[in-house]
Amino acid sequence: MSLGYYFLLPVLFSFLTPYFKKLGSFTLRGSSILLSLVLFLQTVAYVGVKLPQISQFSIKPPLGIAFILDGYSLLFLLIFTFSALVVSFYMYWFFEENSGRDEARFYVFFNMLIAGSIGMILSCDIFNLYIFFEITGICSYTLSAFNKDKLGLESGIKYLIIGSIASIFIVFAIMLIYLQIGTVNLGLIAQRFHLIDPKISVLIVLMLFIGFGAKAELFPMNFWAPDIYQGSISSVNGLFSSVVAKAYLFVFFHLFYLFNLGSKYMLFVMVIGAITFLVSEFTALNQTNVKRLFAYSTLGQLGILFMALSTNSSQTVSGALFHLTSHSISKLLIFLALGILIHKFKSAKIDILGNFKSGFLTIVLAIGFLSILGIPPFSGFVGKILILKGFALSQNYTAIAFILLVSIVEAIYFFRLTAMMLDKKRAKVTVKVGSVNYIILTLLAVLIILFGVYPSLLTHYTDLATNALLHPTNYLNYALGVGL
Amino acid sequence: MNLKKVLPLKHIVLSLLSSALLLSVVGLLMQVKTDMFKNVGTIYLNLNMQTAAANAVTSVVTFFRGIDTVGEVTVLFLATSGVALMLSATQRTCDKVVKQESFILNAGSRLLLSVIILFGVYIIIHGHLSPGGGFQGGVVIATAFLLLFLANPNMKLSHGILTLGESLSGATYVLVVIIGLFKMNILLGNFLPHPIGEIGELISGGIIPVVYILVGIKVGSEMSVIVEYFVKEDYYKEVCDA
Amino acid sequence: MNSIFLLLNLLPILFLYQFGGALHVSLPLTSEFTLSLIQTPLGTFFAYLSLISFLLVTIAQKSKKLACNYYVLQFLLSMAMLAIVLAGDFITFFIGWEIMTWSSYFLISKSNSIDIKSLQKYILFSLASAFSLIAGIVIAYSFAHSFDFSVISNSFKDMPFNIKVALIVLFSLSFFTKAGVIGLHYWVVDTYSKAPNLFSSILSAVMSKMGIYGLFLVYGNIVGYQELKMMFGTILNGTDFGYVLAWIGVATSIIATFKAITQDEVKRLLAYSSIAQLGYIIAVIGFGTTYGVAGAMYHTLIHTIIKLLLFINVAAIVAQTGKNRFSQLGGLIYRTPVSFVMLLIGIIGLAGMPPLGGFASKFMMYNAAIDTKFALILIGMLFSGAASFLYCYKLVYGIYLGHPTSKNLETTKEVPISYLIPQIILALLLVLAGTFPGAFIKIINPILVEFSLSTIPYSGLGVMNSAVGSFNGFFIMSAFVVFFVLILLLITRIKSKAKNNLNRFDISYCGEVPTQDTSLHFGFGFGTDLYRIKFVNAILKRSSSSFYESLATQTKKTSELFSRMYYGNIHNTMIIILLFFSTLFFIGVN
Amino acid sequence: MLDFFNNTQTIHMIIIIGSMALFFIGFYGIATQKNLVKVLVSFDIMESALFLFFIGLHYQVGLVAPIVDKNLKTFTSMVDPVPQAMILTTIVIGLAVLALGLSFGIEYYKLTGRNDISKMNELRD
Amino acid sequence: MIGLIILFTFLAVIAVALGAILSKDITQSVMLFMGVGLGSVVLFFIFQAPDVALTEAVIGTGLSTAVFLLGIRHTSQEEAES
Repeated sequence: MSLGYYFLLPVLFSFLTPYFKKLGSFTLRGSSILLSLVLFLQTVAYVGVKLPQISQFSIKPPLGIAFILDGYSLLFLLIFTFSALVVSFYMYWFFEENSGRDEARFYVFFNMLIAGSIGMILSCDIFNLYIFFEITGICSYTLSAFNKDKLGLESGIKYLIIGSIASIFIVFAIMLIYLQIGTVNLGLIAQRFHLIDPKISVLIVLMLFIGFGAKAELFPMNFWAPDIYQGSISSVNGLFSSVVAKAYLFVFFHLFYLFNLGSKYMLFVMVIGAITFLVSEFTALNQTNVKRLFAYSTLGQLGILFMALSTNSSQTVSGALFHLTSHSISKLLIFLALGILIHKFKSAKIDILGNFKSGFLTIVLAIGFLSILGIPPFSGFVGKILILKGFALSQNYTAIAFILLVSIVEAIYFFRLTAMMLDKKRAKVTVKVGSVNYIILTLLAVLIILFGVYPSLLTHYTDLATNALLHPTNYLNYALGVGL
Repeated sequence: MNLKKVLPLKHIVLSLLSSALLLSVVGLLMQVKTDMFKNVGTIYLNLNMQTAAANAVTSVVTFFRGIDTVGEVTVLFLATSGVALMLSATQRTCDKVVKQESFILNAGSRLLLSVIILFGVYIIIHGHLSPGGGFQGGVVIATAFLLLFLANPNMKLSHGILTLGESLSGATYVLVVIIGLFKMNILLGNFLPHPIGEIGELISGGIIPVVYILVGIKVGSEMSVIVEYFVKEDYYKEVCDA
Repeated sequence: MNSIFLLLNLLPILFLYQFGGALHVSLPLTSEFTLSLIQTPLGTFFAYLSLISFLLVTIAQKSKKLACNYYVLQFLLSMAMLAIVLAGDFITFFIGWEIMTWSSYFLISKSNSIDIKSLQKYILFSLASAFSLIAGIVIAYSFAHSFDFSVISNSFKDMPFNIKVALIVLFSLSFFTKAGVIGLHYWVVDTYSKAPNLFSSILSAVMSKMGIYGLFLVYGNIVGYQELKMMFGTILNGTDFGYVLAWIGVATSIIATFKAITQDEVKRLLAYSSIAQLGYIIAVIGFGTTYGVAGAMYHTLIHTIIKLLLFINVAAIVAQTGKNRFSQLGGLIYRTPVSFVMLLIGIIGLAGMPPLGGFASKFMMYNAAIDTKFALILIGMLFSGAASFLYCYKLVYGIYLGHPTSKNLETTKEVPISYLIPQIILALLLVLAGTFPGAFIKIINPILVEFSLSTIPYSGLGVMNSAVGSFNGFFIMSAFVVFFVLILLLITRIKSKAKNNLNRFDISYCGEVPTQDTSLHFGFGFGTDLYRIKFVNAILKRSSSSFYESLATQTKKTSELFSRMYYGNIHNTMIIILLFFSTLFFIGVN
Repeated sequence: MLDFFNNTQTIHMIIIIGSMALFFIGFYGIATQKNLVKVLVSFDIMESALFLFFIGLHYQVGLVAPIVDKNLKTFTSMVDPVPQAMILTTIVIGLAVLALGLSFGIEYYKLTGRNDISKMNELRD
Repeated sequence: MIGLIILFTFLAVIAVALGAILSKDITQSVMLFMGVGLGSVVLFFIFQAPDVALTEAVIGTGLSTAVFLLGIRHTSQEEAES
């Protein structure tokens, strides 16, 4: 068992995909599912193991590159591999329905998207992290253009342009770091970051902020994000929302706390997060396209997470990580369920989609909506109350009032959709849900309820993650190769 | 109407902004001290005798930071797949038309082909001894095919062989990385015997030349595919328009 | 299906009875949250209130073919309410509160007459109420470091004054919204009138009482009436705080009463009446005296009984005739005599006339106002009490008296027995409450002890004691029954002689002969005359809807403003990113 | 005069100014250019500028390339190999993104006849 | 001496880059961009980075330009007048 497999197995799979394709589509889909399953099971096997775990490449860490798994990355790893597993099952259905698509290449990009995201959260070397950033980036560009129609290509081009800007800023920052510190190992950088000239450190931080912030969809840099969601297929939307955006967020705060920027930039990140939340929730009110709507909703939730994660208090951060997990599951559920509807109606307009008739879909979508709104007994509630509790303990009443007020705006459009689903006056079209999707969606809904009524299942891991994030001593020791 | 009046203003503002940024960034970067800490590169140079590759850059690329190169190969592979995904459909729509080919160009390019490929192979194989390596050599090989395509657009690459080369070399590369785990208990360990001879000999450096040869094959075939797609795209477009 | 859920609804009652006040459960949710259920006298009172109401409504639902998910949601709702009233900490309370919100939302959405706008109104106000509640909860938590009621209650005294005020305001806003205080009642009428008919009874009778429970909990338990007195000082014999609250309540009841009179839809009238009655409760709840609390508590009980009775009665009529407006109903007294009697008992209770329970509760409330010397409040309460006679009259006349306004009303049959059983039970309860008002003192005294107020002396089942005086309910009831029987005999004697063979169109007014479609029913247009009274007209014309609608417009405009930024031009997005970088660079570096 | 120019300090200054000038030319380019191809060209210019900056600042007068040969048997007084390795990687990635972007652009042009990025506005409300 | 060479190469590269950005003709712009690449190759050689120089020559200048030229053959040649 080695952490390297998280990257190497998908790469091996991708390289061999042409041969899987020759063996027939069943083999192809099956092997992709198998791959996701293996990675997920490997992650599950890491649960309960003493953390951090390390897997070195070529040479011992401060010199070489290593993958390090601490509590913080374990949580994300669980989310990512689980999402990948769910989506790979869903894609089985998708390609059954949409034959003639370039299935093999989709699986290549899909698996590498996951592998790249996992690489970003595991790597302890900032240049290596940049490579994974690019892998994730290229996969996202292509996946958003996967439809090859006008909208898809447009979103691909837009994403590519933004990705290029972000990567240039990140490369610049890495160069400055290497020039100043003489290494790209995260441990050494963290150790020496306070020694560099403050002005240059501001420049470095700023460039990293622009680079990762633009990708993590922070406010003045997220005008592209809804377009990307609108142009791509909905399972990819689910991945963008629950995996890719979360991976960038992971890196953002990993670096934030490793470089110990909390004291200096906390307020700034918090305000940016708050503005993101406010603007996106208000904008979402005005949407007619369901994909755009949930894109804005994702942006809004990321805003809350940015607000809460930057606080440097273990209570709030733990709550935010809980909220993040629950948001990932809920958004995956929502996007996959919407995918079924969009496939049926061949449109993503809210007015048209509201005409479906399916008790099952209504229930799971309602569960997803309520969970994102933070209403008990669903998992979103626990996350939100933990965040609010954390803010209360630091007596930050402005943040509490802000979150609650904007949440009402959020409720407007979520319940408008719910009311539309429940409206009896519409001309209804019965939508059948296939057995695979039935199982997937039920699983996700059950998870949402389970984490809502029995949060201890998850809080254990979020507490681990919080501890690892806020006190990265162990991580640093491993990254520096101490005691290996 | 108004736009044209506004546009130059925008340009002026942006150029002024760029200049201002330029000045302040330059002012800032002047303070960069490159000698605050010992660079990791100097440590690599000291260690380089152990890896036994004459070209330190190669040993950094393929060994010390070897996983970067796996990622890099993956990026290239993904880009190729992306280009293929984008440009493959049009090839199906019209592909019967034959463009006249010039015999002289054809023969000349075929003549050059072997020379260029040989040069590419040389660059790949000598990657650990002299400047160059798998990426550079692979691209040189691809340019040979570019020449061929330009001379004769009807030329068809055997995709089976290219795919085989690409997949096999890629898979072998990954296996090499994993074998290190079993042999040396570290991923991408240099498990082949090294140093065998003196530094600077062709067979030295353990897995480094092996990796670069695999990368060379992979990059060569990938780049040929990209080039083929772009050339054919161009060509079919012309034909379809006619 | 109905029987299964009937039994299911019976279970928690038996369960609660079995525990008999000793229920104390705690369930660790995470390392930080512990859900706890504690049975207090106050909670037990409300628990029985809601559980029995659910049981009765489930009986009434027997005759309706309702799907399984309807019953499941309703059961969930009853459990949520149970969680609210038995909660020992705010997290349990809030979880129950939110589950109550969304399960009732889905129940309301099952109605055929509901539209998206009303649903949105309902859920947004409910969520606003919930968010105001949670804001209060976390602010309290930030000082008490616990969600437990007792801990928060203990540490309340040490909080800074502005935090105390903020807490009281936030909690009050939340519970006022649920109870439908004027200004925050925007959602109430639409929701009550468009919800499924039988479910409206739960909304009005039980769910609004959760707001009252919350107020009792906060004023009585968390803050404590003593603390309220110390915080705000006293005026006359009551507290300043109670005085302000009393005005809010009285204003609510007066305005809602006038609005109720002018309604044409039966359920809208009942909805406004519900707001008005809750106004009384809110008026006395803040007095901080024994009789204020007792009056509020008694009226809670009576109002629950009456509203259940009236809504079930109306639901039965609507189900039977398919009509829900006064202008379409009328003359049903001969077709559905039992229903008529039930409604009559209900409105007698509603109007607060002796000998029924309504009188006892009003008696307590007026007494409380006299006790605290809030004369103006008393006048206001009396005024709205008198005005409420009008809508009570409209209710009984519009449906049952006069002539039927359409043909098929003449062939209507008596409503199904399943509707009548709960009505009869409720009517009996109402009669009993009037006959033995002293029994209530036994219930209320433990609660008063819980609030550390002085108890009411108990002197026999029939006697209701108060600070100002006392009355014997049993005596009044006996006297009433004697007179009633006498008058009934008299009337039947006269009536048997009178012949009722006139056609209702055998009249002409101003020389015109009415046609079949001329509505001669008195219920039609009843109350429109009120607009001619200047003072009332001013009240009726004002509406909170314009405020909320302009709020909605502003939100929409803001949304449009923001969405203009996301217009999909990647070039400008790039420029914005670069400008953002430059700005931050110049700020950060210099 | 020549000594002044052979000074490492001076060379670094030239490199910083020159590469940053190049960088901000690219910066100006992406801010003003609307043609997709020219935007990609601008990105590549910016990247080239960064490469020059990074490699340049690790060059000092007197250091040689990190390759041993017949004359030089030990790895001493050589320039740092790590930046070179990193830049090598980045160049390849740049090519990958470029090829991908161009293929998107070609397809988009085929469908719409446009490659002006400011006019790509099908994706909006 | 080296400093002067670096200086002049930089000046040339900057001039070419400006031309590439400001040129209205796409093909011209791409060819000028190749000039930037060539200049960089020279500079990389001077900076004792033969590996990077070779890579830049083959990939950054050679193949990139080829891909560009092949790609822009069928996108619009002129910058659209706005």
